[in-house]
Amino acid sequence: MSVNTEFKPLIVAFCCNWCSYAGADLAGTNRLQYPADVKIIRVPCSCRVNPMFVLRAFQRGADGVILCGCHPGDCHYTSGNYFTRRRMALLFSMLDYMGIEKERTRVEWVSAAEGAKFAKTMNEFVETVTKLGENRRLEDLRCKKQS
Amino acid sequence: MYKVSADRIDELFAKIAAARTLYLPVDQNDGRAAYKEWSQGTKMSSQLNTVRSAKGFFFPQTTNLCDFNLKDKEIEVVDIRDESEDFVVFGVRACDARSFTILDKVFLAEPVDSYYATRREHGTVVTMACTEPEETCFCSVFGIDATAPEGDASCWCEGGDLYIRANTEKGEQFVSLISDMLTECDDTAVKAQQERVKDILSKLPFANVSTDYFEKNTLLDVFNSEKWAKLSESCLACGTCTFVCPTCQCYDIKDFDTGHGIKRYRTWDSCMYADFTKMAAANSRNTQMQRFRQRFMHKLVYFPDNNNGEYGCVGCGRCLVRCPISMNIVKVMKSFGEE
Amino acid sequence: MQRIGVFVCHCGTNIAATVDVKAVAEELKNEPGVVFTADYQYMCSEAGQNLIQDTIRNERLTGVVVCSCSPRMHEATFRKAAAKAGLNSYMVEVANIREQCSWIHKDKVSGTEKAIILARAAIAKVQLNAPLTPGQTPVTKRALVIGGGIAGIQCALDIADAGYEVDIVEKKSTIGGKMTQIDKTFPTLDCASCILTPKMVEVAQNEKIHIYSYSEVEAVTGFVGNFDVKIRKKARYVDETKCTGCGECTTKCPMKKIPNEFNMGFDNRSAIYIPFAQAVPKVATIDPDHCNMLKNGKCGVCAKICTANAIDYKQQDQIIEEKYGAIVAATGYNHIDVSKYDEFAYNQSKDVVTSLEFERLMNAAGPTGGHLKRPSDGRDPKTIVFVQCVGSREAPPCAKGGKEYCSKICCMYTAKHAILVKDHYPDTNVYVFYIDVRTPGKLFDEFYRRAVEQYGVHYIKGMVGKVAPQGDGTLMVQASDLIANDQLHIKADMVVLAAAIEPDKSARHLATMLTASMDTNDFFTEAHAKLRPVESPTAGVFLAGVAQGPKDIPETVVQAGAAASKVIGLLSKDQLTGNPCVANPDELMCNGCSSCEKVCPYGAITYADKEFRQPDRTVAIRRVAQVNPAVCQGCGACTVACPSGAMDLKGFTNKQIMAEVDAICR
Amino acid sequence: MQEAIIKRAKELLADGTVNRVVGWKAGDFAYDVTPAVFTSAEELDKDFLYNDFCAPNLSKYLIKESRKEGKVLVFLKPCDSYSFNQLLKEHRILRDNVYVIAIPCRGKVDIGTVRDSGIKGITDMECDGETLTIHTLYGDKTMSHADSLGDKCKTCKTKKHAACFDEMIGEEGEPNNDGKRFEMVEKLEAMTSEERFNFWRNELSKCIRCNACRNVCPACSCENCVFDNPASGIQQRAAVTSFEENMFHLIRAFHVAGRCTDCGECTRVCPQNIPLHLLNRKYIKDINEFYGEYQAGENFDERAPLNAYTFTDCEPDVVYKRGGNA
Repeated sequence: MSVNTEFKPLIVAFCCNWCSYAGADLAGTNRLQYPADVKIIRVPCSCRVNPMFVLRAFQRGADGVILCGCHPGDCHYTSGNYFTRRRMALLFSMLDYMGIEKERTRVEWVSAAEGAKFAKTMNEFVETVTKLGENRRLEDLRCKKQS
Repeated sequence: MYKVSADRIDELFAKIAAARTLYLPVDQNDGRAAYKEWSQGTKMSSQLNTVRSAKGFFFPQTTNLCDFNLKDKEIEVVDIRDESEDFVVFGVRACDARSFTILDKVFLAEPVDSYYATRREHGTVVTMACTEPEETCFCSVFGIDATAPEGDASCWCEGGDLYIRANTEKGEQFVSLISDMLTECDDTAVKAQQERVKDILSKLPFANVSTDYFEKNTLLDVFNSEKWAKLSESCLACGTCTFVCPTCQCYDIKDFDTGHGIKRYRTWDSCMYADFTKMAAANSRNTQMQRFRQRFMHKLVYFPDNNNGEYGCVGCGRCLVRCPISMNIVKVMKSFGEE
Repeated sequence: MQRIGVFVCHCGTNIAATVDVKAVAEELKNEPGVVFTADYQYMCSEAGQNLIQDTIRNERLTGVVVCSCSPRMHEATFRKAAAKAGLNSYMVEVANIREQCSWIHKDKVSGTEKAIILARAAIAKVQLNAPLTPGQTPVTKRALVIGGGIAGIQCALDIADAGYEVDIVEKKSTIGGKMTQIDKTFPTLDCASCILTPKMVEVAQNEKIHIYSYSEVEAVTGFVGNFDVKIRKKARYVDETKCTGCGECTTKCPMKKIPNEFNMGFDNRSAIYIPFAQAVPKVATIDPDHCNMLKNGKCGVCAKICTANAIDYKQQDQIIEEKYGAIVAATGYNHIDVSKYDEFAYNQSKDVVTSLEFERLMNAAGPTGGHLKRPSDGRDPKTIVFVQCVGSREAPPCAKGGKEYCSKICCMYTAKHAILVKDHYPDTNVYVFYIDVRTPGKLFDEFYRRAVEQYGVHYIKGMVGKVAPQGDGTLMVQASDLIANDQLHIKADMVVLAAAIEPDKSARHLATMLTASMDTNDFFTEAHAKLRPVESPTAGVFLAGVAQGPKDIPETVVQAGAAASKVIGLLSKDQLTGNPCVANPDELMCNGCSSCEKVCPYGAITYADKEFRQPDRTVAIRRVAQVNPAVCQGCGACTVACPSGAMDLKGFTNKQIMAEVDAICR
Repeated sequence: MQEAIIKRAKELLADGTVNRVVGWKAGDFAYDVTPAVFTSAEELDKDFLYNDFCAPNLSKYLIKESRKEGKVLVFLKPCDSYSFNQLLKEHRILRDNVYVIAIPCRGKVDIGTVRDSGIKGITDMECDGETLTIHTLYGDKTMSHADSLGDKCKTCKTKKHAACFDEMIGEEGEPNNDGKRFEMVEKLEAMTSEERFNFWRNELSKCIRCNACRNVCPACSCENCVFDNPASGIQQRAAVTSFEENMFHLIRAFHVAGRCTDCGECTRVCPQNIPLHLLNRKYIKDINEFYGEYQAGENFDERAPLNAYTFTDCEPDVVYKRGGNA
């Protein structure tokens, strides 16, 4: 399979304020590189991420969506990420069932100390999504860029 | 009148499709029929009716009206309509054919709905006479002859032959497209079929449902009837009846923000929905009973009042088949007729 | 339409080196709603902040976007600056173009492009921001401590010391808790009552502390700073204000054959009793299950002899309603019931005892006057076997009522028991069977080694398989020695079981009332395992002692003091300022289905039946969610649990987050 | 059965226990029964029906009915009883205002299934035990009862009621453990990602957004659906693009996940014959596999799986670990 080297995926990352967003900051502080394709949205907790947001990102042209939260047991709100874990396991399973490439969605637990893990995760995820190519199965043609 | 052997129907379709985009009822993998574009190998459905009516050819479920683009801080309005291509809808039943006449009265009256008018201009309706009506059919109640369907051209399938008759100029054009395959003939076979089918039609369970009540009583009598409460009590407020209906014509206009502009589109609406005709201040129909009543008042009272007595129903029976709780216009008419 | 100002920070070269800040500022001029853009060396500097403030005033800005370092760094700075210029501080958003852009990208073109996109997202969010005002709630300057053990006592004393009123609710007739029953304390071997009873007296004498003994919490409503608590003061049939604690009644009471709980049933007490000499309050209590007068209306001896006239057979339970600003749960523990462990023959032989029973047998104030005797025949035990981890560190399914966790205190108190036995009766053979000996703690390991090295206690790694009572009254202990790989048979006179400890049974019900969460073992959960270990996730509820997890006395005291300082910190405020980014239900959309309530870790959501005018102008009553903004911490779990979308989160609304998504994906 | 039910309904009306009855009303043909409220013995005698064609689930009507004056009698088939219980759990029905009679069900004849088998012009149907006699304009046809069932009944989860009724008429049934309930889900799971995508695209592209599935669904009991709420940001009137078709059904299935009792009404009422229950069943199957067996509406006190968690739940990457190609 030939990989289109020109293709730059658009990745939306939802990061919880307390662990993962701080982890992303730490990746920056340590000057750890990852592709500019990743755009982070700050949420108070991973449990704030509604499946609607994930679908919205795909609709608007995202090629991959990743959620980052505190490690299970470390949630600032004690239990938020446990709910995230169930919700997203079920949602991703359903997306897969409907034939949406399962590699386009991901949940990763990143602590405030894991800047390196954040950068590594993003590098891997961008690579995976780049291989998959443009999101076709969950696109909304109206939202395609007209260029 | 012309005829062509039914064995050559694929060839016929290929011929039509070469000149115009051809749509016809096709059995889907679940056994139910839907209009699809013809391509090599497509077989026409033998079923009486498609789940959705043919109105979508002229009044699609959603129509893009225009775009608004934002250029810096300026708004630019873009007419996105392009030249429509000519198309043929083949195999339309008498009821659906009549529904176009009803829709025309709404959309082609001043001010003309140009989106509808354009589609109507480009479309040729070729109808197919019914031979095996269903128990839910009641088109005769509204003066429709299922054995002599209207449309630009009409067809009958009888004894291994397909009979075609052009009714309009567009119909003539259609016939000329395929004239080299047709042979001229008389209408003996067609007449015989019509006699036979009329006999079945007269014996249909709803052949004698009466519209008398709506003719003899005033608008307000019907409107204020106590029957509506009981009839509507189990209505789920879904839009199934309106969306399978060939004559329901209500729509809503909405804007969609694509991120780099706005698409303004219109989409079918349903008077069964709680937010139907919801306005800034409030909703004029607050209960399901009122919304339910609206649908039947429209078809049985308001529309005929405004259109020389023509009812806004063509008796296709789709709502009878599809309503999740089996409440329908026939039950409404019968309930009023009972008095 | 908002009037938004965008400020792009160079951060020296930190941002400017990989992001063309001027281009960003220029590009963003075209965004809808943006009326002003500028770039500046250091936005966080005084001059930078002045730029923001001046622009807010001059351009009549309704929203501000600062493109700079992480909001975790300077969001508060910029919000304060905006507030000073009269703009609601929640109308400020930060686009993180340093940590999440310039520092991770080398290419200036893509860095600039990304900075613009991140700024667009922030602008899109600000478009939908609404001014938020943190709620203010007053604080009732009174604390409630539930449980009167050493944890509760210490906590109450510390709070009272800071000048606040404290009430202790203790379900027993005296405060003091488990520590009153303990003989000596490890590793110093000072006498438990000698160090505890002065504190109990101190509590009794402290004017700021009120003790509700023989009482239980009946209901808790309200929230941090404003709890309403109902306390059931159980009828003790003795007027506390009159009783002098002389004890005359307890000696005259004809019902004397009632097993004495304080001494673990090794001796008896009367139906009217004072649990022990130093009880606080030192007031008699009638045990209604055994009092002849209360049961049959015959007797009345105590009333006749009481010179203070304190006996009141007609006394009823009393419900006391009180308001509190903070609540400390210090409900303590109990030993598990070991009777299901048939292998240890606890039910078959009186000489198999639990460690707490052993404490009483060793205690100078105990049933034997401190002389260690076999409960069965009163003989001196010559060989004693201690069994560790009875019901602790068990593998699931723990069918006999055991626990998966380590009870933490048993290794040390067993070492203490062994030392005390050897100290008093040097010729006694002492065996300790253990899985591991765990002695982390100051002077703990030294203490254990003293037992082994100085006192010659036989520590054997291995589990006891069976304890078999013999015809001659001895106990045959079958055990394995895992180190010597040997099967041992020890003829013992006594066996002491180090039973696991578990949270008091009342804690579960209390947790429900407090909406405080618990773990699967019924220990209270802390708000954060590492960083907030004495707070419950429910604001205003604090934790002390074993109620939160197994711990020894010094740790309990430390935690009690920590909890007290948290309570003091809370009560010292006149008003609580909430986080305004809280859940916000739309009552018209709410179904009242309870999904949100189920996922709320703070118990911030309650329901109310409210009247709604229906579209058809009739009035319907519906159950709808109510969020207490003083309790909600703003995690947003409820917003996703809500199927109708009735629940939204202020500051992070569905629309705001979707607008950010849209802007990023544009 | 019908006689016994009518008799009991009349008794309860007569002795004032209830002032109305929610049941099924006869139509013009055997199959077109309509849920209805009966207030008198005469109405019951005239129109009340309970037979092999009474498929509609009456539980959702109680959201409104239980808030009206006086007590209402309702008849619940086994699968309806789970919906009823789930609605109770979500505080949507006021239990005190409802008198529930559990009635047995042997699977309902689905007119869609009969019609799709090619039988036309159906004027009447009779069922004597196992054989369905179908009178049509074009002669009589027969079909076995088993073949005539709708999808919802062919793979029925149980013939045993959830514990929510005041009394029972007839015999209590047994849970169905033939393992066929998830057969179709498994078949889809075994397909390649692309095949699944094509399967669902083909099905969901038929959707006309009539909302019948949503409005009939007892789990979709929202006062105002997110899809009707302009403030939600995802309001739709019709699905304009394939994305919106997917979106509606995905979100709807997610919102009822852990709450859907698998009553199958969504598929029964779909005018376009979309097997919507296969979405809900996927969630049910996943929940059973990930978090332990759970039947919504069975146990009144049990927490819904999406409102609960354990420390050891599987991670979302369970989806990748299942294998299969992209």
